[in-house]
Amino acid sequence: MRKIESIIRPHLLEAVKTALQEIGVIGMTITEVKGFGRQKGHTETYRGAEYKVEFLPKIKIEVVLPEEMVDLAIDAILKTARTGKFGDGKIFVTPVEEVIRIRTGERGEAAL
Amino acid sequence: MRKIESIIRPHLLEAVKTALQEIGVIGMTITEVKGFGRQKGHTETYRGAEYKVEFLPKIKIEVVLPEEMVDLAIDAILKTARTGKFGDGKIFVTPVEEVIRIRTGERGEAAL
Amino acid sequence: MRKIESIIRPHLLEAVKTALQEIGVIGMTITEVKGFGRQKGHTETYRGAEYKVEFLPKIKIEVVLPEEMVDLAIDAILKTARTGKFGDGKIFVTPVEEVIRIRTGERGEAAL
Amino acid sequence: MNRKRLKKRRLLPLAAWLALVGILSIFCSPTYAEDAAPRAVHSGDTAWLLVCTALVMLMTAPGLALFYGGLVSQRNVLSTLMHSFFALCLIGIQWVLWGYTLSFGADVGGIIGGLGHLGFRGVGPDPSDGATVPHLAFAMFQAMFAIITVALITGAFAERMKFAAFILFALLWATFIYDPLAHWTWGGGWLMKRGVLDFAGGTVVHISSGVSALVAALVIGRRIGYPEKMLPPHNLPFTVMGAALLWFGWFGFNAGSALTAGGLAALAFTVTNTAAAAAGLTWAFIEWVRQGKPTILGTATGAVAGLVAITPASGYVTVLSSVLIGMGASVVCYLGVNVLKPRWGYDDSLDVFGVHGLGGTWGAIATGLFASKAVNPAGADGLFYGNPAQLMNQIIGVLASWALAGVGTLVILKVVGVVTSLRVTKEEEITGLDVALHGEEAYNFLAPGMSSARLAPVSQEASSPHPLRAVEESPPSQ
Amino acid sequence: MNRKRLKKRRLLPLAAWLALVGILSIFCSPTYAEDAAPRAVHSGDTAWLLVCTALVMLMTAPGLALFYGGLVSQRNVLSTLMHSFFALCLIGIQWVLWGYTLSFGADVGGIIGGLGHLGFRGVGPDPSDGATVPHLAFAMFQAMFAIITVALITGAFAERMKFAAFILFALLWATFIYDPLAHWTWGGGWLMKRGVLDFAGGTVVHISSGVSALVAALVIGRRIGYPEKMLPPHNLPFTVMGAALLWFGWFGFNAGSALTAGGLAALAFTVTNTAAAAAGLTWAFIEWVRQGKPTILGTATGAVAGLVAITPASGYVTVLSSVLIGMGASVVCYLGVNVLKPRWGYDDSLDVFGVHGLGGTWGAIATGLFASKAVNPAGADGLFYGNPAQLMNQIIGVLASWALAGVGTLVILKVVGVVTSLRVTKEEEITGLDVALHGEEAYNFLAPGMSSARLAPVSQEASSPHPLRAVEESPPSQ
Amino acid sequence: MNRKRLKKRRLLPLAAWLALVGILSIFCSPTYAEDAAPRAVHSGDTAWLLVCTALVMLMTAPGLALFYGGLVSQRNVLSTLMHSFFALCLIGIQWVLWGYTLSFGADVGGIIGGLGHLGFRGVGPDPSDGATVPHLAFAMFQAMFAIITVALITGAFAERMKFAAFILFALLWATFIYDPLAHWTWGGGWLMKRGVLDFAGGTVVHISSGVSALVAALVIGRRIGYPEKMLPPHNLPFTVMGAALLWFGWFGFNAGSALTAGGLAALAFTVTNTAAAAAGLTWAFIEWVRQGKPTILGTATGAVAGLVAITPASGYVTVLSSVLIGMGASVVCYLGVNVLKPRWGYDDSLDVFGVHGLGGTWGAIATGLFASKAVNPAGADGLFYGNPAQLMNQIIGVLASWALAGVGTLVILKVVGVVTSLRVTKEEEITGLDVALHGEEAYNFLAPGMSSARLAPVSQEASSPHPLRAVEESPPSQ
Ligand SMILES: Nc1ncnc2c1ncn2[C@@H]1O[C@H](COP(=O)(O)OP(=O)(O)O)[C@@H](O)[C@H]1O
Ligand SMILES: Nc1ncnc2c1ncn2[C@@H]1O[C@H](COP(=O)(O)OP(=O)(O)O)[C@@H](O)[C@H]1O
Ligand SMILES: Nc1ncnc2c1ncn2[C@@H]1O[C@H](COP(=O)(O)OP(=O)(O)O)[C@@H](O)[C@H]1O
Repeated sequence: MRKIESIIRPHLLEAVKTALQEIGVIGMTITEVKGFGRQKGHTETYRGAEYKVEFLPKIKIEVVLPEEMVDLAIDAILKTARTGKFGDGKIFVTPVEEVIRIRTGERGEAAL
Repeated sequence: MRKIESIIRPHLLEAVKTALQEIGVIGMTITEVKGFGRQKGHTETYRGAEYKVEFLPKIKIEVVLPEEMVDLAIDAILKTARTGKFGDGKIFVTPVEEVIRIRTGERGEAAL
Repeated sequence: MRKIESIIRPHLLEAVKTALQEIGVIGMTITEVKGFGRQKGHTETYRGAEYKVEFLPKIKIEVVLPEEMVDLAIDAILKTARTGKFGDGKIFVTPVEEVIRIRTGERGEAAL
Repeated sequence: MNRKRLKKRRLLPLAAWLALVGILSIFCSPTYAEDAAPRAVHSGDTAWLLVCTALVMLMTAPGLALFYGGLVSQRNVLSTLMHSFFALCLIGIQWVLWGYTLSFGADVGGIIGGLGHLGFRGVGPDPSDGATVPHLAFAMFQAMFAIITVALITGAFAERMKFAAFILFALLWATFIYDPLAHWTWGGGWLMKRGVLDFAGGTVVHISSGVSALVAALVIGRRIGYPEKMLPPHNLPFTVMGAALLWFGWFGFNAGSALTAGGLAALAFTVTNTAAAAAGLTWAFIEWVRQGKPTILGTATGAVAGLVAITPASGYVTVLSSVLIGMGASVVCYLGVNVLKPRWGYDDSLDVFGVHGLGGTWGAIATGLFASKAVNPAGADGLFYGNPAQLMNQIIGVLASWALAGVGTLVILKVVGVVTSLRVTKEEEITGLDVALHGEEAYNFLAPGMSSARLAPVSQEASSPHPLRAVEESPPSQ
Repeated sequence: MNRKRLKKRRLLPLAAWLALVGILSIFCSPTYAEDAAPRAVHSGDTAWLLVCTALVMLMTAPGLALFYGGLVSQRNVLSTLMHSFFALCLIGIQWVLWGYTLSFGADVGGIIGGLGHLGFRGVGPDPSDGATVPHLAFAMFQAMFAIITVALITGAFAERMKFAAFILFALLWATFIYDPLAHWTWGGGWLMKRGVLDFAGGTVVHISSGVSALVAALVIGRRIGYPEKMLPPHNLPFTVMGAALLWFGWFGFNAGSALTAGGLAALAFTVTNTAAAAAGLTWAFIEWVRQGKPTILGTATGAVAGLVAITPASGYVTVLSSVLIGMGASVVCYLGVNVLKPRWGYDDSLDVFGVHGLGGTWGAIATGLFASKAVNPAGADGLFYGNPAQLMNQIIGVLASWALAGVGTLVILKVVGVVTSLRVTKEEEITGLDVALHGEEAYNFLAPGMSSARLAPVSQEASSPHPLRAVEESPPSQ
Repeated sequence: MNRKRLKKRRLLPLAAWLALVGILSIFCSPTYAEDAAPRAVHSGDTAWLLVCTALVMLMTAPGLALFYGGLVSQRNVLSTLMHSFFALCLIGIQWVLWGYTLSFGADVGGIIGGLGHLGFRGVGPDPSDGATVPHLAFAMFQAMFAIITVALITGAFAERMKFAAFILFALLWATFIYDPLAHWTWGGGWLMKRGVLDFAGGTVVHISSGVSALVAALVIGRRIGYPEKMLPPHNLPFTVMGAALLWFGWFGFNAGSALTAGGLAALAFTVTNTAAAAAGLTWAFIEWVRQGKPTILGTATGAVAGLVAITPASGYVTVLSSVLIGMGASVVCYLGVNVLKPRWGYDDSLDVFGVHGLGGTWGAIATGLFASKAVNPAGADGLFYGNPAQLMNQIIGVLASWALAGVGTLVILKVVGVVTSLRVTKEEEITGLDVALHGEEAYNFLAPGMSSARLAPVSQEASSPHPLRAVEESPPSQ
């Protein structure tokens, strides 16, 4: 099994979620994170003092999948999360050794 | 070493934490996440407009452990985080190559 | 490629970020997490009722890197995140199989 | 869930409401004519009383609503605000329809007011006998007292009371406890005839709500997890804001009770502020000594305790007596909240009994100690001015209000409990009352800067989240 | 971005402002002398009117600001607060310079006030004819009405209006719609002469803002993602706080409109509170029946609807009529918000039309039904008191204000749209107006206890984040 | 930590407090008798002054508390609110005990008030000579001025002052700086005799607090990380709310200073609103021109600056002069905050000097320019009305208050610094003062919908977090 960890723009979450559901993903977990990278931040002013906002809001989507679905999922994300501008984010693929469903104790792909 | 990443119901955090401590886990890291899966959300109303809450609050517990403790930890979580209803969450086990304690620079299992 | 996941004290984020940038890291993702470990919490009082704060605020920094930069990055973190007191945090190193840049579709180290 | 039962449940409130309208239409139209030709009223006093009425309204919402709302956990803040806001609506109508006449209608045996003012009949723009303000102004000033008293009790059962049960309880309590007690003390009833002093509501408002709160806490039971696993207050700035608004509104509460804008109002104003200040300081210092740190919640709680305690005394005591009354209030209430409550183990969620019940009791007794005819010839001398009889009077007032509130609340809760369960289910309590009872969540904060989460998908060109003043985005030099 | 254009854009407001100062200096100094020797004023009435003026100011900010600010998404809360706060500043000046004289200057053909009071010339500390309060007090009381009316409209285009366009719109709207309408109804204009009753602003304030809001919502268009993908309100406690402050301030709005502190003010005060309470209950019960749960937003919205509806009637109807007016208000506005809006599909972000437009219309008509000379001899009898002519009068008032507000707003928006775009760009809308227009973010919350994020690096010895009362940190026993 | 020292530290405040009670009991009881028979007071004026007193109280808490509390970082919000709330308690008592008599007791050499009113002795329900309001009402109105002045200073040392040091400082400052200065200007002292005009406190309140703030900022030093690594304001809606409440309360502050409800109060009310509006607009436009965007914090800051500047002039100038005074205020204060402060490098955390010190100075001088006997015969003509002497008088007033506040604050801080350290430790500053000094955290927000975190473990059957209206949970079809 693999975990696909994808950093995306927050307002595209709905679209990505729907695309993943369409290829058969049933569950996923999301986290509000902040990203730093090529996309530049902006400046805010409070009574004349300037604040640079460098860490930008992103959403991290984590999905654990059977190996054979990985490419499908990557395509689904690329299709919906891309705007072509800096800051679209990344997809990281990492190995997962075991999955257990807490409710039933099922293990492996059956637990997804 | 292994990382056990477990998605659980928020109000069971205390119980899971205690169970993990009892089997000898000293440290862990938790994150507030939102989950999407078989458990269904609910509806909220604001002046007649309905909002569907699909992403439900969950807690992610991350514990890095020596390999031999993995089964013990899984049992501890299964015992305390299960309610038998949809939405109890998952346990993911992934490999960890190296651990370093920042305070001392210790590496490997000594750093846990 | 490797993912370096580091739990640090929140107020040292700026220093760690700068040190990582200096060794050539361009992107990273941070999450607000809470940690439990050897560092002890504190007590708060509300109208006489005492609350124990056990989970302490931490920042998790995630950086995906080419293998050859791992040691450099670990050094950079150790140098800037260490205070020598309990609670300085950990560094975990895990394998990453694939990286894709959403904006361009580039893969592998080019996508970092 | 059974669909038919659900339907029936939903139609009930509608039916009740329509019944009310029916009753209304009986009263409507004819009653007003008698008041048509307003006689002279005193404009300075009227201005003052109307402003004070507005101030007491503000005490309930947003004052008390925020004070309480900040103390509960995030998942129950709306339901807690709703208690105060809904009381404002509900008792606002109850008072006009039958509350006022039960309290201030012509005395019936020292026990209750007659029905002469049902539906505000005969309450018009001209003053009632001897007064300098419109009868309507007096009646509305009193309305706000009835409202806040009901709202105060809700702190006892916050985070677990069923909403339908709250509504029924509020209506019955206002009718069968508040209205008689107001009549006894202010409306010409037996306590008033005995000479019990209660300038602005120590017994009528604070003892009655505080003691009822204790009974309610005992009957309804503890919150799940109390006392070991509770969440700390979710928004202390709201609580501080609420405390400050309560203080502000209390000037209307106490100084308005003079019913005229003159020296007596100025005196009540002064002792109100002074007692609150003394009590705030005292609570902070007690914490400092006992716990090592003075808290803002403690200081605010102390100030409220001082305001409670000075309430019955505010037209009868000297400025320096008010310092002592305020200090005493914090000592008494601190012990109630921090010693009595843990020892007895009841879960009076927001310390209504500890602050209002005990503070009101202390204030009523302190009035019997510190009252002085030199301050207000219309009052009486207290023990310290050589008149132990007044202290006895005050104790009788305290006992009577404890008894009525205690027994009455018990009976009312038992009755309500027959009609509907008092408490939400375990599951609803864990979910939180905001979502479970009202289908709403208080906050939808985004992560800082998380500006566009959940918004509609946008076209390709709209991608950089902060376009203005953004540093120029040039392609990376690779 | 073109730097030169930017420069020019920035200099424009400065130039405008300097022009204003220029105009000012023409008026300055000489005008005042005439008012120098104040004649006797009635201090009770003056006290009352000044307090009411302050209360109506409070309605706009923080009252309405919070009511609206809590309902928008987090990324637009500051821009929403800014609408109200800036209106307070902008119309505060517009009124002094030319707004007052257009509204209350000597009547010109029943249509508009003459320029006699330009720059508050001749508005001084002595009362104008027949009044018991300083002319200045009356003029400032009216100022607050102009301010809040403009602020009310902003709910229609919250979360997408360009700030420069808002300023221009506000100035033109106040000048060409509010000022004439106030003159028609209160300043001696044709509606007043016809005998149209509007005690405190049902047509002038609520219909005008509500109808203008509808037009603005249609012209400016829906928010991106409306209606499927909107964020829920970001801070309902703010909205509840705002509703409570509106209620509080409304006592000044309605009871202050009596202009004296006497029986009429007390009546207006009473019906205001009663209608709000009845409407709050009604909305909650409608929701309970239709949706299964009563919400606090619904209760608060209902209360506001009741306040709107009682406004024109507040000096003319009995207390029990006010219950019916309040109940009717919630029914009408509930339908507007929950049936009409979805059916027509316009995006009136914060329901200004649904609550103020429809509620004001219902109130104006209800005045024609329930008004009674027995209550206020200076008023008129309504349909239910045997006088259908008054109902006709009210309908004329409604039609006139709908027409002026509707057509006028359309024209003004078209004019403004020529000078500058009305709407922010798509990108700015997704970013959020706070950052895009004002370069500010509302909140910078840390994770709970996340106390020291982003602070300066500290020396080695300062590491444990919570040093005080921390359990002793001994090295682990290994 | 040394346990014995801790004990001693904890007993100190208790001992101090008991000493206070001792002193009290000396005064208690006898003083009141003299005032027992109230003479006639004017009810309209009394109503007005009591309301204004309440309004000024509201300015401190929650007004100023929120204005300041929103600007600090989240970990210091409670300690910042505490400064204002505690000042309300502390100076509320100090004023009653000895503050009032030092300020308004019988003049001693033009420098200080005599001790005749120690413990409010002889301050009773009847008016003092020539007044139309109870002596108590006047004394309490003045109390609120002393309170807010102390609270204003705290903005200078927010986020780093030790709480014990703050208490000591506040007491000494009120006694040795505020009380004399109030006496000089209003209590019959030498500035009053010279004819220096200060209608509502430009020198007494704003210059004194602003200049003291500058000195305090310099003595106590910068916050860690200032200026490069500061957190932005944590809750701007609170700040806007606070600014609006300040504006609202300022009507009491300025118009109440007329001490009667008549034309003069109406004038003060009008110019107060107008100056605030003009200043809010001006600051926003300056930002628009200089930074490309008008901010809400800027607009609110400007409004406060305008309120500050009009304060000394509010009973003496025309409405149009107030526009110019307001505009000038924003120019002066904008430069102070955005040019002077960065250049000099002091860390006046919340810009007390920039807004109150400079705004008050501008206002005092502007009074010497724009004052006109045509407006208020009891005032004087300013430079623009042909009387340069008045400008000289005003400058003397400014210099005197700068000198007293500047030197006095320096001495007091040095004295306090001997008794206890002025500043918290580095570690406490990083932790945040809320936890470090008060053991409390402001917010305990859950993630949106994160309703049940940390609650008690529940039984098996209570699992679905949102049971009501939840879509039926059927087992997956597998
Ligand atoms: N090496 C990395 N490790 C972890 N996260 C990264 C890394 N590089 C980028 N990210 C994440 O991806 C986001 C987008 O990256 P950025 O460089 O801004 O744009 P792009 O991916 O379009 O080149 C960043 O905000 C950050 O959250
Ligand atoms: N494939 C997955 N990848 C990552 N997280 C998942 C996945 N499936 C489920 N989850 C997480 O587990 C939680 C519970 O899953 P759900 O399907 O609702 O119930 P259950 O685990 O009882 O079958 C989800 O809310 C989500 O956070
Ligand atoms: N086994 C673990 N797995 C995951 N996170 C851990 C583990 N041990 C510690 N942590 C994280 O590291 C942080 C610091 O650990 P702690 O034991 O307090 O101090 P130190 O690292 O200095 O020994 C914890 O707050 C927690 O977030």
